[in-house]
Order: sequence, then structure tokens, then C-alpha cells
Amino acid sequence: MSNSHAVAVQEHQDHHAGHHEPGFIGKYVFSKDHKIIGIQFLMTTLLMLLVGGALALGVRFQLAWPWRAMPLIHTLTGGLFGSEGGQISPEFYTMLFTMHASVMIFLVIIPILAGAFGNFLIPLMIGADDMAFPTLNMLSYWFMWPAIFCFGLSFTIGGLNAAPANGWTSYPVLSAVVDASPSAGAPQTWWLIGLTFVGVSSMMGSVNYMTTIINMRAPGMTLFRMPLTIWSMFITAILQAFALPVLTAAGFMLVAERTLGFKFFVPGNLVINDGAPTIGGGQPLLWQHLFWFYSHPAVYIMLLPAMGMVSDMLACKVRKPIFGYKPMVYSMAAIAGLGFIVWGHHMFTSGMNPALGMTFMISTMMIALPSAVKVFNWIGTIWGGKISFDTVTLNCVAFISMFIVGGLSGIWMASVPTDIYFHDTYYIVAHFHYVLFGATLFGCFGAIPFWYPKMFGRKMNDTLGKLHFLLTFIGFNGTFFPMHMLGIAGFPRRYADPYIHPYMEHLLPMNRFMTLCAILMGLAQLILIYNFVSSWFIGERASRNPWNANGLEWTAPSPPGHGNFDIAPICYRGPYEYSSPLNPSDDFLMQTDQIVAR
Amino acid sequence: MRSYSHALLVVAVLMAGGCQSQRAPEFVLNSQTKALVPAAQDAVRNELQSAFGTPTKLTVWESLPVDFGKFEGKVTSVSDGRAFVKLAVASPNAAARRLPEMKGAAVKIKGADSGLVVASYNAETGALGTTGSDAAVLTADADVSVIGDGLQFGRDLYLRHCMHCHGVSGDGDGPTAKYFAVRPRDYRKGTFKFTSTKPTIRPSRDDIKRIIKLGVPGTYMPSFMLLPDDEVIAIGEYVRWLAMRGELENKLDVELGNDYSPDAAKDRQLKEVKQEIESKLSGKVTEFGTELTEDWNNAEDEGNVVTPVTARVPSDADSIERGRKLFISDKVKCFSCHGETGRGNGVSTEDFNDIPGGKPGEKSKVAGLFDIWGNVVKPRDLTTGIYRGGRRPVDIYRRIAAGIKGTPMQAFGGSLKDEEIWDITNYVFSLPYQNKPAAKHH
Amino acid sequence: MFWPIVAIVVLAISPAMGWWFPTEAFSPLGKQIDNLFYMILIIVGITFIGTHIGLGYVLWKGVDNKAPKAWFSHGSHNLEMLWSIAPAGILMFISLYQLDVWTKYRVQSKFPKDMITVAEVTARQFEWRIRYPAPGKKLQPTPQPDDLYTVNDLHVPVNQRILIRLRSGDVQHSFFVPGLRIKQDAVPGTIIPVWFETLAEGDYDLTCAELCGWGHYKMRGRVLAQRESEYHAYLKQLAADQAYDGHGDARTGGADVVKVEKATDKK
Amino acid sequence: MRIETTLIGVLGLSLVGCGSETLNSIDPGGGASTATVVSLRKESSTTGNDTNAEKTGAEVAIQGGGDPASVLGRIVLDGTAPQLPALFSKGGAKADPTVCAKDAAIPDESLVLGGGGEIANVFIYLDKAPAGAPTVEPKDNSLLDQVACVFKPHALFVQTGKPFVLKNSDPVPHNVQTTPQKNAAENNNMNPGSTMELKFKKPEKQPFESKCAIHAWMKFYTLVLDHPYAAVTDTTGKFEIPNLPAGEHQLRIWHERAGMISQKVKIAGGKPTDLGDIKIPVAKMGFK
Repeated sequence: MSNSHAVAVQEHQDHHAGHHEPGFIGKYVFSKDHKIIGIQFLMTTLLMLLVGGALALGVRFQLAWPWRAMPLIHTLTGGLFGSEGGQISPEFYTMLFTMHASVMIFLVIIPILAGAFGNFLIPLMIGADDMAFPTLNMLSYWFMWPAIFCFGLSFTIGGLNAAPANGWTSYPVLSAVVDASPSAGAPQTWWLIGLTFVGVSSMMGSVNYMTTIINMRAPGMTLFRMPLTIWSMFITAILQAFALPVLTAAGFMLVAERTLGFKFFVPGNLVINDGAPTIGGGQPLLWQHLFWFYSHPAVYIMLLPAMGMVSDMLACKVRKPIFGYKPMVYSMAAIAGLGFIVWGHHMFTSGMNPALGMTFMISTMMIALPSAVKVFNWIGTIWGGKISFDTVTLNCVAFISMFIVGGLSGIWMASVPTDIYFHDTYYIVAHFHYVLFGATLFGCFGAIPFWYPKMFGRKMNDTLGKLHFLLTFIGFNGTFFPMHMLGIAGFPRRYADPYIHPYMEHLLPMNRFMTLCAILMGLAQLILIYNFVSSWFIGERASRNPWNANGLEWTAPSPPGHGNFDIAPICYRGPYEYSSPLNPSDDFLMQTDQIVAR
Repeated sequence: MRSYSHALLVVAVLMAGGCQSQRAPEFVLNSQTKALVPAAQDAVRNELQSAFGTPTKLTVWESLPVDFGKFEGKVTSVSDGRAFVKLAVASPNAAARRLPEMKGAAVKIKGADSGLVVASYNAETGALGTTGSDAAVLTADADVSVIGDGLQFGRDLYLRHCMHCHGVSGDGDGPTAKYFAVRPRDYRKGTFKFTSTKPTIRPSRDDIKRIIKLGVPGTYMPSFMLLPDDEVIAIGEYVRWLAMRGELENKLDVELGNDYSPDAAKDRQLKEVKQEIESKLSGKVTEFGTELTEDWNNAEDEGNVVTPVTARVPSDADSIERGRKLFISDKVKCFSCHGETGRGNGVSTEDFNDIPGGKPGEKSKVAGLFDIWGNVVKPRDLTTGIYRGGRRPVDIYRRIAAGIKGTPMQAFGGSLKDEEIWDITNYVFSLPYQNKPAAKHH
Repeated sequence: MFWPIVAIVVLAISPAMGWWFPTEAFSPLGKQIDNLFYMILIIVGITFIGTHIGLGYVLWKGVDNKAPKAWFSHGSHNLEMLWSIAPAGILMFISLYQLDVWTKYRVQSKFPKDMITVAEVTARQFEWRIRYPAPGKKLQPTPQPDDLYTVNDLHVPVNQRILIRLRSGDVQHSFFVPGLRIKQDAVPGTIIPVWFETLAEGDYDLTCAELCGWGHYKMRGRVLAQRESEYHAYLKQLAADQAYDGHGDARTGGADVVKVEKATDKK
Repeated sequence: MRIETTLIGVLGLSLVGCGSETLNSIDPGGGASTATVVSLRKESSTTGNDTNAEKTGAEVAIQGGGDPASVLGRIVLDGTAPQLPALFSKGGAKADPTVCAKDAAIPDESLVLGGGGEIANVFIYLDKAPAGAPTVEPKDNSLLDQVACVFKPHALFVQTGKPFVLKNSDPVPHNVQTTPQKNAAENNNMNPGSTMELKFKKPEKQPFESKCAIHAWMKFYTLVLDHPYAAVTDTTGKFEIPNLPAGEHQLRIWHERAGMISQKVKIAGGKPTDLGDIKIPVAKMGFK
């Protein structure tokens, strides 16, 4: 009797979910469930994070002990990668930093924000039971793998010891003429194809996000009741939708130039590697314009979602409404808009029309404005809050602090005359690592423990989290803050052995210090991985709303079943009603709570 | 807690292990040696080892004409195992700057090898620390000479600036080299292309220094113009040393080649072969050493430098016209390789030639002329104004008069008068600047 | 928030530690650029310290907040206006303040009139090939039979506004002289004029600042600023060496070695 | 805390492992990663004279003396070789058709056979003059001529010390690029009608190839020795090396296609030793 009743309930729930249980493959591999897909993205990107980090350590090692036998390189690659007598070859160094950048940008930061958290959070936060196009969503994940495959292939193709060696920007002529760089032939081409796959993947994602956010919001979830995370995802999606085609087109042009002999970027009469003089009237700057027209907005693609998530976490952690919700939204929109008209500041020294230089400088200066507003708003949010210091809070605060540094150092870049000096020195490296690693990754390191309970129904270990944060923070600043000094000292990027230039010899000890810090930081990530995996099994079980947060996602069971919500949510107010006087009993007021009249 | 601290320990061990498992650079045998029977290979390897050592444990063969670097001096005083030595060096700074290289340099006492090596030297106080108990052998006012720091200095610089193209053994096959259309020089034949010396003579020190400083325009050999002179010289000496090492290897191969190729010695006992080789080679290395010394000393002899007898003929229209006539004449036949208009597209670049050292009757797949290293060489396109061996009149003169060693570019010194060579030189210099008629078909 | 203090301390000591500009700027524009740098440094420094003090303060207050509930506030419009407009003003000021440096630096119509074109610098993998006009002649756009060639070693007369024509022989390079605060990409297919003035004799390191292949780091050159007389003497010496036919006097190239004269450093 | 200490340990290890003794100077390559040492080469007392080399090995072991005698034989091909096509038919030369192959085709001389398969241009020689052999004044070297863009003869034996004269009888220039193993390589241009004189210092171990860079097909082979015990076969394939001392000798037989063949030969005192037909299998000739 009771059994049959239970069965009945079971069936009823299944029916409510509108599906019947798919098999293992359908559920965990080619799943169309946005949560699974999000987690798949998360796993993949964390894996890639380790890969990229290892490559970075290789770069750091060469800078600290130039031409010293690189640890593990022989054990791991069996003496491949053109090393003789244990010492690596300069072209291998160029491959190292090229692939580091490619992996970190295209396989870690973009997918971890839009892919992992975007997928997982959007439907939950807007109270939808899944994405608008589940199949498209699944594809957007599985298109990552061709990209990873192509990048990997680019490493191993061409005699097992050539990878793209033209920097992640792969400026022509170097990248367009096959003989110009060690990545002769295939690797660079494969890299470009991989890039296209990444583009396709994020394009699918962005279309999906836009549709979902516009059409599938829960009743009562007006645009200005959406959490900032959703806003940031929405804006990011728009950015991607508009910027990506340009990169894809440029990529195809470069592939055509390399393989089919088109002449878009290579001018005539260049003699490269004792070859015949090149023919044709291409223009190298064309690539730079096209590339940066995507890649500058991409910087914000890599940043905005983190901003959104940090806003949400911060509000919850300080038990306070966001200070100036609408200004936050507007500033994000402003950043996105301006982001399209500042790409030229990557080209101040490239010899483009100086008038352009001025306009781009002004627009670039202006884009600092919304960023400033956001910073002030965050500080205002913390102002007068009741803060519980755990991993999440620490990471969010680190995010703000690092973002301040990265943003401020950007002002030198924005002002053309100083950029003339700082362009392509380590100052740039410091700047974008502070923004991309310092801001974005700290944001993610906060977001992972914050939404972990919702993903796996368990909490992550807070002690380990704090330890991981501490080591990462110290290692990070130890590694990247000195880079400002290097940049001021005129230390150019992408030098395998800068110390053959007399004016840089004295910077070696500093580089040794930075490398040690980098090693520390690299090892610290193992803690994160361990914590992530172990908490899955031994973590403390989490309730539906472990942080007493307001968002819709916290009304769903953790982890949410298929179809997310067992009770269809209705939204009554904005997401940041913490410590609202309307709820005397508790210091939070969920978006779904009706006010109890009394 | 435990589990991952263990994991970290594993990582630590891995890293440390990785650092310890650094491969030291090693010299490799050349292809002829590899073609010999194992016993012969071992013999060659051992001889080379004893004569030149390894990159990390260099051996100074004092009779070779190489500046190994030598500080001489006297022991002034000995106190608690430290010998205080006044070394006769240019300036204490020089010694100080060279200290990293002086570490490990060999120490001779009273002209005899003490087997000690320098552990430390303080240029100010003159305190010389050596490995082992130096107080025992370093008695007061004994003559001391420290040998080999120059070679180590050159070795370090070579490993830093040159190795990744030219290879540890100077075989022109470093890791980076495989991307080059123009292969880096393989020193081991003792043949260098752009020299100031007569066709049969080795390059002089100055030639090597000049190439290091100016680079080879049009190739990936960059200019090291701004390296301090002493560093350039040290690199040059190391290169010469590597060349001599390679030559010795070749000589040994020739010595053994007839009898110890696999099919010549296939039905022989390993043991008898071993003894035979030993007896065959006994004293040979010393003999070859004297040959090397003679050859490389000849290169420094002023008499072996190619110097024109007459001064350059003024480069006027007549001279250029005469030069042009010679260039396309059947007497000199420059055009057969360089083409009628000097674009380097002469008919002989269309031949399919035998690969040097290839099988009998085997033709190469690509058309073109070969150098003795087995690489296709393009006759220079003289209209580009890029001259690999230098752009001074005397350089072009030398290319014409003495040819380019190891390439089909032959020496015209015997068959042309100086004036004629100068005329051709003037014509060659004029080529980049005149408007060029299209090349007729031959 | 101990770390901003660390940062500030590092910043403070770094000039003493040699983690600062390799040398003071030895060109007029360079000096202006430095001033600009320091001006921005001050503005940025204040902002940095201010924001971090603010951040630290609110955190500290927030941690030991005895109140039963956090302060319920959705923000203040006036504050928003304040901290939107103030930064806007500052940023606008910075960007306008520096326009003239930029124009002087790059806009050709604003270039000084009294400049001499010293040489054509062709960047190639991986060296700087330099073409001077013959002594007493003007540099022609196309190579001339009597041009003088050298590599990696650009001599210029000191205290003069000079122009070089920057080309690339193969891929993109960048002409970077830290001591003079000059950087200009050498874009294949275009010839870009670069002008500068050196204020002191001596040599200034010249490096490549745009990835140009595996040997990127090998492109070590120098700009040697000499007194006019020395400069002309050098050109003569170069001409003599270039004309050497095995008969001239041995010093000018007869010894078959390249002489790189030590810089007489008056910096 | 445990973890932190472990991490410090890791750092320490990595520092020690990778950064040891290197913090003061940039050290290039693995060379500096291990302590480097210089040692002096012990000069062996034995000087260049290789008496011991002569005593041992296959050179000579005088047994039951006797007057010197000559060794003779015939080199024949074992099997049938394909007919080699001419390099250029009459008048079909690529370069200088007015001179080269003007009257006759230019044959491929890499394998020249007599009617009965006898091989020409085969070198038969001893490495060294056998001990106890009478020292004979070396006779003048035969002259090498260049006629109609062919080197004549194709293979010749030259003695050290004596001048080796090359002649260019053609109205076009030639050049001779030698590739010896022990002597210095030459590459000299020769005017029409001119002669050139080379002198070789050292004996070679093998015949070496010389070619003309202007007419890439022109080749000839030279064997340089410091003693007269050598012979070159003609199309009869016959050879004879006179007055070898009695005893055992190592005969070298070399052909440009077949390469090196070594054969022991015993000279009993007095009468000449006939080796009969020495067969070279066609397989060694490197035809496809």
C-alpha cells in the first residue's frame, strides 16, 4: 500500500519534472541538464588550469635559471621539445608562453565564467527549470573538446616538438609566413582551428544565455530584480555575440593565408629564412585591428561575470543590500559598450594614425570610470555590514583589492606617452595578470565554495579554503607585484634570456624570488583540487540555503533534482534584501518570501 | 590532512628529482664513426675522451694551438692549507670577472700537472684554494700555472649563445637548427666558408672573430657585435677547439675506416679486433695532434692570407663593363651558376647532382649544387646587395680569388689576373643598383 | 590588509634597489614622459592608498559590528554622483594633459623642422641592420653604392634632433631604447620615421619589444650618442673600413677585425 | 600547519635542487649545473713513428724469406651489369654543347667493362710500403687531361712528393674540386688550354673523387700513395704489382661503385703469385 503510494509519488514527481530518468551516459556524459554541463565545464577548466599553470612554471623557471636543465621536462617529455644537453631551446620557451596564454584564456577563464558558472547559475537564479536550448547547451560543452584536442595536437604535430610559437596574439607576419617561426606549418594552423572551436562553443553559450535570460525568468522576476550575476552573464553574452564573429573571421583569414596562399596580412618583398621574397600587398596591422576588436571586449568577457558573482557573494556575506544596484548594472553596461571602442590602445606603438591614438586614449580613460564606480560601490556595500570571514569573503575582498591594483596600473597603459614606454614590457604582464588572475580567478575561488553546496549538496572545507586562499594570495602578489618593477626597469616580455642585455642583468635575483613565489602558488592549487574532490565525499552536508542567501537558487534542493525546483518559484522582490526591517525574525528575506502581514 | 600532505611530499620529491635528473651536455659521434664496428667506435670515443674530455670535464691538450687561458705565478706563502699565489694577470678585475670559469681550472705546479683544480681564487688577496690537500704540494715559491679557465669561459658562453643552433659538439645540428633553410656550420670538418686565408688553409682567429661579430647577413647567424671582445675571443677559441676535436675524429675514422666497417670486420673476433685497433692507434693521436697544430698555425701565418697584389681598379664604367664581359664570358663562366644577370639562377642550378657521400650513382631529389656538408647551396643572388662573407672590396676579391671553401665556388686566383678579379668585383658591386634586364634563356 | 603596506614599501624602496627606470630619461620627450609617469603615480598612489584604507576600515568595522543587524541601505544617489564625476574629471585631465607629448612624439606635421636623417634601421631576425649615407651626403630612400652599412651599432650625434627611418626586413619588430623612452614598432611593408634627441653622450641599450621569433631576446643593439666630431670620425672610419681592398693602412680594417669602440659614458 | 611546513619543505627542496650554487652568476646550460673541471692531457711518450703499428696487424710478417716477386691477377664482374646509358648523347650536353659531347657521346664511366666482364678503373694497392721492400725512386705521375669535358684518365694513381699535372685541352674553363681525406681539398679554376700542378703531401687511405663544378658530370678518381705498390686496371681487368717482398700482404681492391675489398695475399719467395680472377659480385655495384 504505502509502497505503491511512494511509487505513485515518484511517478508524479517524474511527471512534474517532465522527463523520465535518462541512462548514465545521458545523465552524466552527454547530459542536457544545465547543472551537469556546468559541472563538466568546471571540472574541465580546473584541469586546464593545472595545465596552464605548469606551462607558466616552465616560463618562470627559464627566467629564474636561464638555460638550466628544466626539472621534469626530460622525465615528462623524454627529452623532446628540442632540448639538448638538458637545456631548453629558445623556441621551446616561446612555445611555453604561447600555450600558457592560449590555455589560460581560451580554456580556463572564458569557459569557467560563462561556461561553468553561467550554465549552473542562470536557470537557477532566474527560476527556470533549464536552459532555453538544452541540446545547444550540451554542444557548447562538447565543442570545447575539439578545441582542447586541436591545442594539444598543435603541441605534438610537426615532429613532436613544435607548438605555436607566435604568442597568443600571433601577429602576422610571424604567424602568417610558415617559415618565419619554429611552429612551421601545422601547429599554428591547428591552433587557429582550435580557436575557432572555442569561438563556436562560446557562441552557442551566449545565444543560449540571452534567450534564457530574456524568456525564461520566473514570474515576478523583472529585469531589475535580477541578481547582478545574471546581469553580468547577460551583458557578457551580448559582448560575445558581437565580438566573436570578428575573431573567427580573422582566424579563417589567417588560416587561408597560411594554407591557401591568400595575402591578407603579408606585404611584399620580405625575405624570411632565406626564402624567396614574399609577393602580395597585405597589411599586418589589419590583423591587429581585427584581433583586438575581439580580444579587448574579451577582457571584459573574462571579467564581468566575476564582478557579478562577487557582488552577489559580497552582499550575502556582509548581510547587506548591494550599494547602488542600478549604478552597478549601468556601469557594467557602460563597460560593455565602451569595451568595443578601446581596442586601439593595444596598438599605440604600432604606428597607426596618431589621431586614432588620441581618440582611443580618451575612450580608454573613460572606461576606467565605470570600473571605479563599481569599486566604490563594493566598498559601500561592505560599509556597515556584519561580516562573517570565511573563504568566500576573503576571496571577494581579494578580488576587490586586486582589481583596484590592476585597474589603477591600467591608467599608465591608457595614457599614450607612458604606454610608449610600458608597451610590451613586464608592466603589461603585471597589469593583465592582476586583472585576469587577481580579479577573475579570486572571484572564482570565492564562487566555487559559495555555490559548491548547491552543486553537490555538501560544503567545502573552510580551513583548507582559507589556507588555499592565503598561499595563493601571497604567492600571487609575490609573483606579479614585482613585475611592475620589472616593467619600469624596461624588462621586455617574451625574452628567453633577458640577461644578455647589460641593463637587465641585475634583475635576475628578483626573478628568482618571483619564480619561487610562483611555485608556491602553483602548489597551493593542489589544495584547492584536493578540497574540491574530497569535499564531494566527506564534506559536511548542506541544507537548501546554507548561507541564508536570498537568491532563487537557494529555494531549490541542493543539489537540485532534474528540473531544478520542486516548488515553482515566484519572485516578489530584488535579490539583495538582507537585514531588511520587513523581516524582523531574520536578517535575510528571500526573493520568494511573501511578507507575512501582522 | 595526512593524505594531501603526503601528496605534496610526492610533488616535492618529484621536483627535487626533476632538478637532480638534469642531463649534462655530451659530445656526440659523427656519422662515419657510427658506421664503424662497436669496438672501433669505442676506441674512437676513448681517444677523443682522453684528448678533449667532455663538455663538463674539459681536457686541455696543451700542444694544440688554442688559447686555453693560462695564469702563471708563484706561491708567495702557504698558511693552514691555503696557498697564497700571486697570479700574473692583466688586472685583478679580469681574474675576478673570470672567477666562475677559473673554478675547476687545472693547476700545474713546477710545470708538472698536479692533478689539482682550482676551488677558489681571491683576486685581491691572491688566495688560491684547490681541491685536495694543496698545502702538501703547493710549497712556498713554487711556480704555479692555472690552465683552462679560458676554455671554460668559452664553453659557458658557447652553451649560452651558440649551442642551440650549432649543437654541443659543433655539428651544426642543435635543436633550433632544424627550422633553418640555411644550416648552421658544422665545424667538425675544420672547413669554414668565409675566410681570408688561402683555399687549402684553415680559417684564422680573426676570420672567426669577424663572423661572430658581424654575423652572416641573409642567414639566421646573428651579429654578436656588442659582446665584449674577450668574450668573442673566448667563443672563437672554443669553436676552434671543437673544430680540432671534430677533425681528430675524422682522422681516426679514416684510419680505421678500411678495416672496421661492419662488412670488412664481420667475421672477426671482437677481442682480436680490439687489440688490433689499439696497436693501430697507438701514437696516432699524438701524430694527428701535430698535424692539427701545423694546419691551424698555418692559418695564423700572414703569408697564407689572400691579399691582392694590385690595389682595387677604380670602379668606373669601363671597369664595370670589362667585369660584365668577364662575368658572362666563356673564359670565366660566372653565369653558369650566378646567371647572366647575377640573380643566382644559372643553368648549373638546374642539375640533379650526386649527393656528396651518397651511394654510387644516386642522384639527389632536388636540383641544385651541393656543399661538402651535403646541403644544397644557392649561388648568391648578387642583385640583392647582401654579401654573406662581408661587403668590403677585399671580401669579394677573396671570394673570387680563393673561392668559398667546401662549396662549388672555385678559386680563380690561378686563372685570372688581379685586375680582372677587380673588374668582376666592381661589376658585382654595381649589380644591386642598375636596372636589371630580364634573364635570357640559355 | 597588510599587503598594500608591503606594496607601498616595495614601491618606496625599489628605486634604491635598482628596480626602477634603468636610467633617467636622456631625451626631452623622455623627460616629459617621466614627469607624466610620476604625476600619474601620485594620483594613482593616492587613490590606491585611499581605497585600501577605506576597504580596510569598512572591513574592520564590519567584522566587529555589534549591531543586531547590518545597516539596511540601498545606496546614496549623491555619493554615486560624487564618485562618478570626480574620477571622470581626473581622468579627463590626465588624458588632455598629455596630448601634446603624444603629438610631438608621433604626429609628423608637428615634428621639429631642423632634423637630420641619420640612418635607415632595418630590423630583421635577429639583428638591426643599419645604413648610413656616405660622409657629407644625405640619406636616400633607396640604397646607394656609397652607403655605409653596419649592424647593431647605431651612432648618432648628441644634442641634435635626429630622424631614423625604421623598416623591417621580415617580421614585425619594435625599436625600443629604454634610456630614451622610445618605442616604435617596425611594421613590415611600411617605413616609419622615428625622431629623438639624446641629451648626453654614451651608449643606450637598444632592444626589440615585439615578439619576432625564437631569437627575440637576441636582438641586442645600442644607440651610441657621440660628439659631432666623433660621429663624423666614426663615419669616416666606417667608410675607410668599407673601402678596404687589402692595401689600405692596417688599422682601418686591414687587421680583419671589427672594432667596437667603448662608449665614452658622460651620463 | 603541517601543510604549510610541507610546502616550505617543497620550496626548500626546489631551491636546493634547482638553484644550488647559482645565485651569484647566470650559468648557461647543464654545463654549469654540475661542477666543471679541467684536466690536462697526458702526452704519450711515443711519437708519431708507428713502428709498432707495422709490426702487428696484417701488414707484413716475413716468413721464409726469398726474393721479392710480383702479384698479378684480373678483376672481373660476377654476373651481368645493365648497360649504362650515356650521360649525354652526341651534341646533347647541358652546358657548353659547342665543346662537350660535340663529336662523341659522354659515357657513364662509373662502371667500365671489357668484353668478358673485366672491370676497368679498379685500384689494387697496399696501404703502406712493406718493411724490407727496396726503396725505388718514384716515377713521374701520369698527366690528367680534360678533353671534350671528360677527365682522361678516369682513374689514376699518384705518388706523393712528385708533381701531379692537370691539363685543360678544352676551349672552355674547367675546375677540379678534390675531396681527399688526408690532404687539403683544392678547388681551382682552369683556363682553356692551361695546365695546373698539384702536389700531395700525405698518402691517402682510399682513392678520392674529384669533379668539375662547372660541368657537374665530370669526375675522376685519384689514389695518392707514398710508395709504388699500386696498380689500376684497364678494360682487360689485368693488374700486376711488381717486386713485393715474400710474406703475407693485405691487398686493397677498390672500385668507385663496389667500394673497398680487402684480400690477404701470400708471396712465396721468387716466383710471381697469380691470384687468377678476382670476382666482384654485381650486387656490390649498387644497381637498382
